Amino acid sequence: MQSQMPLYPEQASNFAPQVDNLVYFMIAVCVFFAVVICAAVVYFIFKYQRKTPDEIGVAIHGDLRLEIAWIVLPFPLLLVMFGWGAAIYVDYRHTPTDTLDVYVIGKQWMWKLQQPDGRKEINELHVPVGRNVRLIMGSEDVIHDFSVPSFRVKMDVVPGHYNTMWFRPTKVGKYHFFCSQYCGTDHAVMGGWVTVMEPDEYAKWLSGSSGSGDPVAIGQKLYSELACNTCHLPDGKGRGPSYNGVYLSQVQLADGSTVLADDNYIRESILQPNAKIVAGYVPAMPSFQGLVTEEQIVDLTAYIKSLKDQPPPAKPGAAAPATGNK
Amino acid sequence: MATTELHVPSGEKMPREHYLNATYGIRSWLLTTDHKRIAILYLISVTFFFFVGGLFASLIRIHLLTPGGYLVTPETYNKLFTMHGVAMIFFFLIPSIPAVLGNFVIPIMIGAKDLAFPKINLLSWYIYLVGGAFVLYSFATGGLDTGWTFYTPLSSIYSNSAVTPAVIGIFINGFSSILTGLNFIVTVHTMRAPGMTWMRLPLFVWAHYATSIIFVLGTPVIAITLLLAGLERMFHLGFFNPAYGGDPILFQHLFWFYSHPAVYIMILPAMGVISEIIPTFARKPIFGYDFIAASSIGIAVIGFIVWAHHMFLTGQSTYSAVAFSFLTFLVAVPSAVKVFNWTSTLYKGSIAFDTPMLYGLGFIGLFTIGGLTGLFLACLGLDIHLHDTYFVVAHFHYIMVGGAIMGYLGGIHYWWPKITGRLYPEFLARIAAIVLFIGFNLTFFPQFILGYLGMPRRYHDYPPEYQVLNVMSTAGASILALGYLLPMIYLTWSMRYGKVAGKNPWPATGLEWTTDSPPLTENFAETPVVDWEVYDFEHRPELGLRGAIARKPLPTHGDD
Amino acid sequence: MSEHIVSPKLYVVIFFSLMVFTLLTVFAATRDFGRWNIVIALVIATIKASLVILFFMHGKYSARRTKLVIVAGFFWLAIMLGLTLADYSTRHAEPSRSQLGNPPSLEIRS
Amino acid sequence: MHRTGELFGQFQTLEQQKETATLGMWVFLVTEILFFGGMFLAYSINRHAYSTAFGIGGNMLDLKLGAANTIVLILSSLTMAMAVWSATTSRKSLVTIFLILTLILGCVFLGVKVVEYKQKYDHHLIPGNNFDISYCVKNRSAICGTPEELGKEATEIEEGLKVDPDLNAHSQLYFSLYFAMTGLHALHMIIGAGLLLFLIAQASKGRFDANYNTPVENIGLYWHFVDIVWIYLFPLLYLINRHLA
Repeated sequence: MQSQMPLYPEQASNFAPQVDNLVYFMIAVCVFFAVVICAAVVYFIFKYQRKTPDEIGVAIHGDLRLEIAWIVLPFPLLLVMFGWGAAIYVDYRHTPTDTLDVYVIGKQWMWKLQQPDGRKEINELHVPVGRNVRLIMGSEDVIHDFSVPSFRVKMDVVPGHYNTMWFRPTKVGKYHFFCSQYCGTDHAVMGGWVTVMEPDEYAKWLSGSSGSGDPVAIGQKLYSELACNTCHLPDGKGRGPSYNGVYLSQVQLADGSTVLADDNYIRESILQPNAKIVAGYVPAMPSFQGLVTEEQIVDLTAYIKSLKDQPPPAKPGAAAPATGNK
Repeated sequence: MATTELHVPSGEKMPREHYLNATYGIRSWLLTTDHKRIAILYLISVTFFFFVGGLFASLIRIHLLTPGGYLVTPETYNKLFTMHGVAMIFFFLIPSIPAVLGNFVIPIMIGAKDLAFPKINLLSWYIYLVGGAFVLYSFATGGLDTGWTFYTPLSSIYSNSAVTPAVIGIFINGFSSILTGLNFIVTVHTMRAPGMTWMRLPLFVWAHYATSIIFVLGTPVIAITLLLAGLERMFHLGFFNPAYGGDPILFQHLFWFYSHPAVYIMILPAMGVISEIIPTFARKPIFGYDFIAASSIGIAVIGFIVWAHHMFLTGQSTYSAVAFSFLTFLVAVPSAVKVFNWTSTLYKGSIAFDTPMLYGLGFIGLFTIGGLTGLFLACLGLDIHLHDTYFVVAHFHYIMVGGAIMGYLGGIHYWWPKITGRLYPEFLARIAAIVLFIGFNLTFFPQFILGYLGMPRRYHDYPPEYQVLNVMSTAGASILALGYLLPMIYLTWSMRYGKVAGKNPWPATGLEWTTDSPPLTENFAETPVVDWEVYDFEHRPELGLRGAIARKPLPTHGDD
Repeated sequence: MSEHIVSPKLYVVIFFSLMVFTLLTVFAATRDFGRWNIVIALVIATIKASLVILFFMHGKYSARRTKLVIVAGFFWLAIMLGLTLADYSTRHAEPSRSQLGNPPSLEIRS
Repeated sequence: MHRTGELFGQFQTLEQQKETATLGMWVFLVTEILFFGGMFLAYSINRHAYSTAFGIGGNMLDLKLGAANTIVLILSSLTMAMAVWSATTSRKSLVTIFLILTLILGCVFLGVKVVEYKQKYDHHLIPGNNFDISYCVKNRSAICGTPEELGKEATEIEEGLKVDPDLNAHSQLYFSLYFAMTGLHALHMIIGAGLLLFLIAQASKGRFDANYNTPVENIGLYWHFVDIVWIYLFPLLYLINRHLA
């Protein structure tokens, strides 16, 4: 990102300039009042410093005109702040009709998103520049919040009903999105990137080939992009087993049997995770069927293979937390 | 800084008999019904919780030095900020000024021998202890990782931490607040000395009266809310559980119905302290007494109808959000009235820079920043961007630390001679006040910028571009920590070695300064009669100030 | 504070009116008044509660200050109920789950 | 603080002391209003959302027992008011008698409540894994009521499911509220009964008369308040939308 310290995030949506303009106005008004008060305090305390220990001040009990003045005069300013803010908010809460609808599901601690044509993403959102985008958001478990600082928008994602939000990206680029409502252990890593693309790039992406490259590197990238890394920690203390040294080893299953961890086992574990449960873990992993392409499975398998010679954790699954998973 | 030495005659001696030496032994303290001793018990217990909460805060700040967050695991980090919040809010900030300073001085200020219900006052302290014990048990056995807001369904269904004992502890502690508030309301109504009319009540008492209204009307709601969440967790009942069709947002409505006014529980008493300190050290009547008194009540009442501004982005109806935003802007009016009046009080005063006054002046500045940034959050359009970011964290720390704790420390220094009969080392105390002011701003000002940049709160890990500001904040926090340790040391030292203060070292006009320091168990040798107006130096020749003239006898009957 | 002593006769009268209202509300419950059902039940309950407060609890005869305290209690209850219900009853602008339908295949198995 | 007779040391006069105690009690009752208010709010929001499920839930309560309990509780309020009257008119033996009557009526109320809870347990209406709103309809045992009643219940649930397919979940919400509200009310009754025992012990020593009766009066206020809560609970839980069957 920027090398020097930025004072505001990039303006990348229709709301960003509106919010920034309002904030400049508010800062101006507030700095004015803060400066007036502080200047008065500083001036008074030096001007009216006590000269002798037994001196008393001039008894002034108040002034009705002053009181009325400082109750009434700032009031129009407050009304402007209120009205301006409310105008932006009402606009934000009333979605235009011509939107590109993206479904967003929050789950402890990952985001699943689905483009209008059914293409699914995890912790990634691709949108075309200049189109109104509506996010229709639900939660699988607790309250989350989808927040994109560069767009100046956020909205809670509440279990039990859908919330919606909208924005129009105005600048091509990659922007952070965060989970902004505290949702448990990995709240801080429940985020990702919004990629704003030129419309033709977006169309190309939708019909999409993912480029070529070293499968291990791509697999390692997928490992974090698909949020595998939030559960499958290298030390085996996450909610899922470690990948270290697992390839071609005999895996002890929860039902007592063992299985050879070959390519087919890995594929099955990604697509039907609950078919074979490793001893010491609870079935908590969602299916990635339809979320990953065959190509990506190959890449992920390549990455897991590359960890073959890493030392496996000493006591697998010693501390699998029993999260209240429905 | 001008040297305006206190004119304490050097020959002052401690009174022969006072509340501290009236009886001895641990029983005489644990079974006391003397409001002053109960205040001391509270002082010790809230200080304990302050340091518990402060320890968690230090660990949080150290952890946030680097983006990766290597000091503690995510689970531990979440527990740290939750326990920091719970300890500080429910067990330090809410009881701090009312239960310590309010308990000690309100009865003396109104010329009563004690609060209306001394035994209930002691009971409040024990309830506080029991509640505190439950919460400490929760901290010790697995901790608490729901955030101090206990949002459902995270707290009621999904969290694996020790939520149940914490919820029980806070539920119990609520009754301590309720009983304290009840005691104050009744005391102010029925226990005033002859001549102590409503319009002669010190503003500290007005502020506590307003606070007590919130205690009494708000606290039962948090009690029932947490009880319902606890029942949901313990017995699988459903009130907010989406699986039964319940609405988690309903919990937030109930929670904030109390917890927003609770902010005023923290700040109103601090405003009361400042309203005492400023006239004393400007040596003149406070400017606009009735407006400050009315604004306290105004804040307490309007404070009850703004709560849903915490919920603008939960899916609340647009109409409701607009209404709540408007009401929130209204609270700015009484708050601003206070600031303007304090500032005007300085005009043509005789201003001294004793330690309490330094806290008072610091309070005005910090509260102004805290209050003005509140407008940003009340403003709907900005809240979309700022909600749940570090901007919010910075804002409420300016109110709660910059406001409430500065007020608390100012009050402790102001009444310390009354509580202990001795003065603290003035030079050290001024240094500490300045260190606190600098440390505080360095800690929390960068967080406003962090928030505007979009850093969400409650993050154990953050993108690297936020690091510079986080390092500044942590550096400030270390200065702040030093600032808190200093008063602990010199105040403790002064209890034994401090200079004897005498009845009225500043001098100040309140009734509490007409009795011994420390006062008798009954506060006054005989029931005082008030025949002077509040904060009046001009007609108080007994204070020994130049130019004071004798007062005409005033009618002494009450106006109740 | 001069104490007002209410005669037992009045207490008995109040008791019987409470009984009458109880029977009335039970009877009303067997009839369907549409959306007025809740209103009728609550109005009768409020009348009964007022009788208890005014006479059994001597609310009618107590000091102005006490009356203020009672009114404040109910006023704050009204604030809480009123403003929260105002939020819930004006939420129609948001699309409900049934309007939107479930996203085709985003259900997450676990 | 020293105590002189009935006058505690922090007060100047007995009148001031009494005024203070009464004000304190009323302020306490205001906190109680808000305490129960939180549950009433939760109730209102959910009834608003799921009126069918709440109506059916209400029909599963025993109207006769509920109405009987209402009468018992109002009667106990009358005896409590009479106890206060006896104290202020210095009829010392009557005070004790009326207090005992109040206590007995309170216990009757609690007893009936236990019977009702047991019924709900038998009918699998305790929220949790065993909850099943149609348990009685499925297992038509005598414990659930007459065949006629169960037939009515069956059609009602059938109709309800058409409007609200999630009826079972939503009626759990109703019963959660039912148990929380009546449970906390019963807890207040139990506390009230304890206070009555204390009063009876004092009254039997003849402590209360026209000069000193604050405890009777204040505990009386508390008792009436608990009665008022029930006056609202009864229609809200038992009565509204009962006729829909």
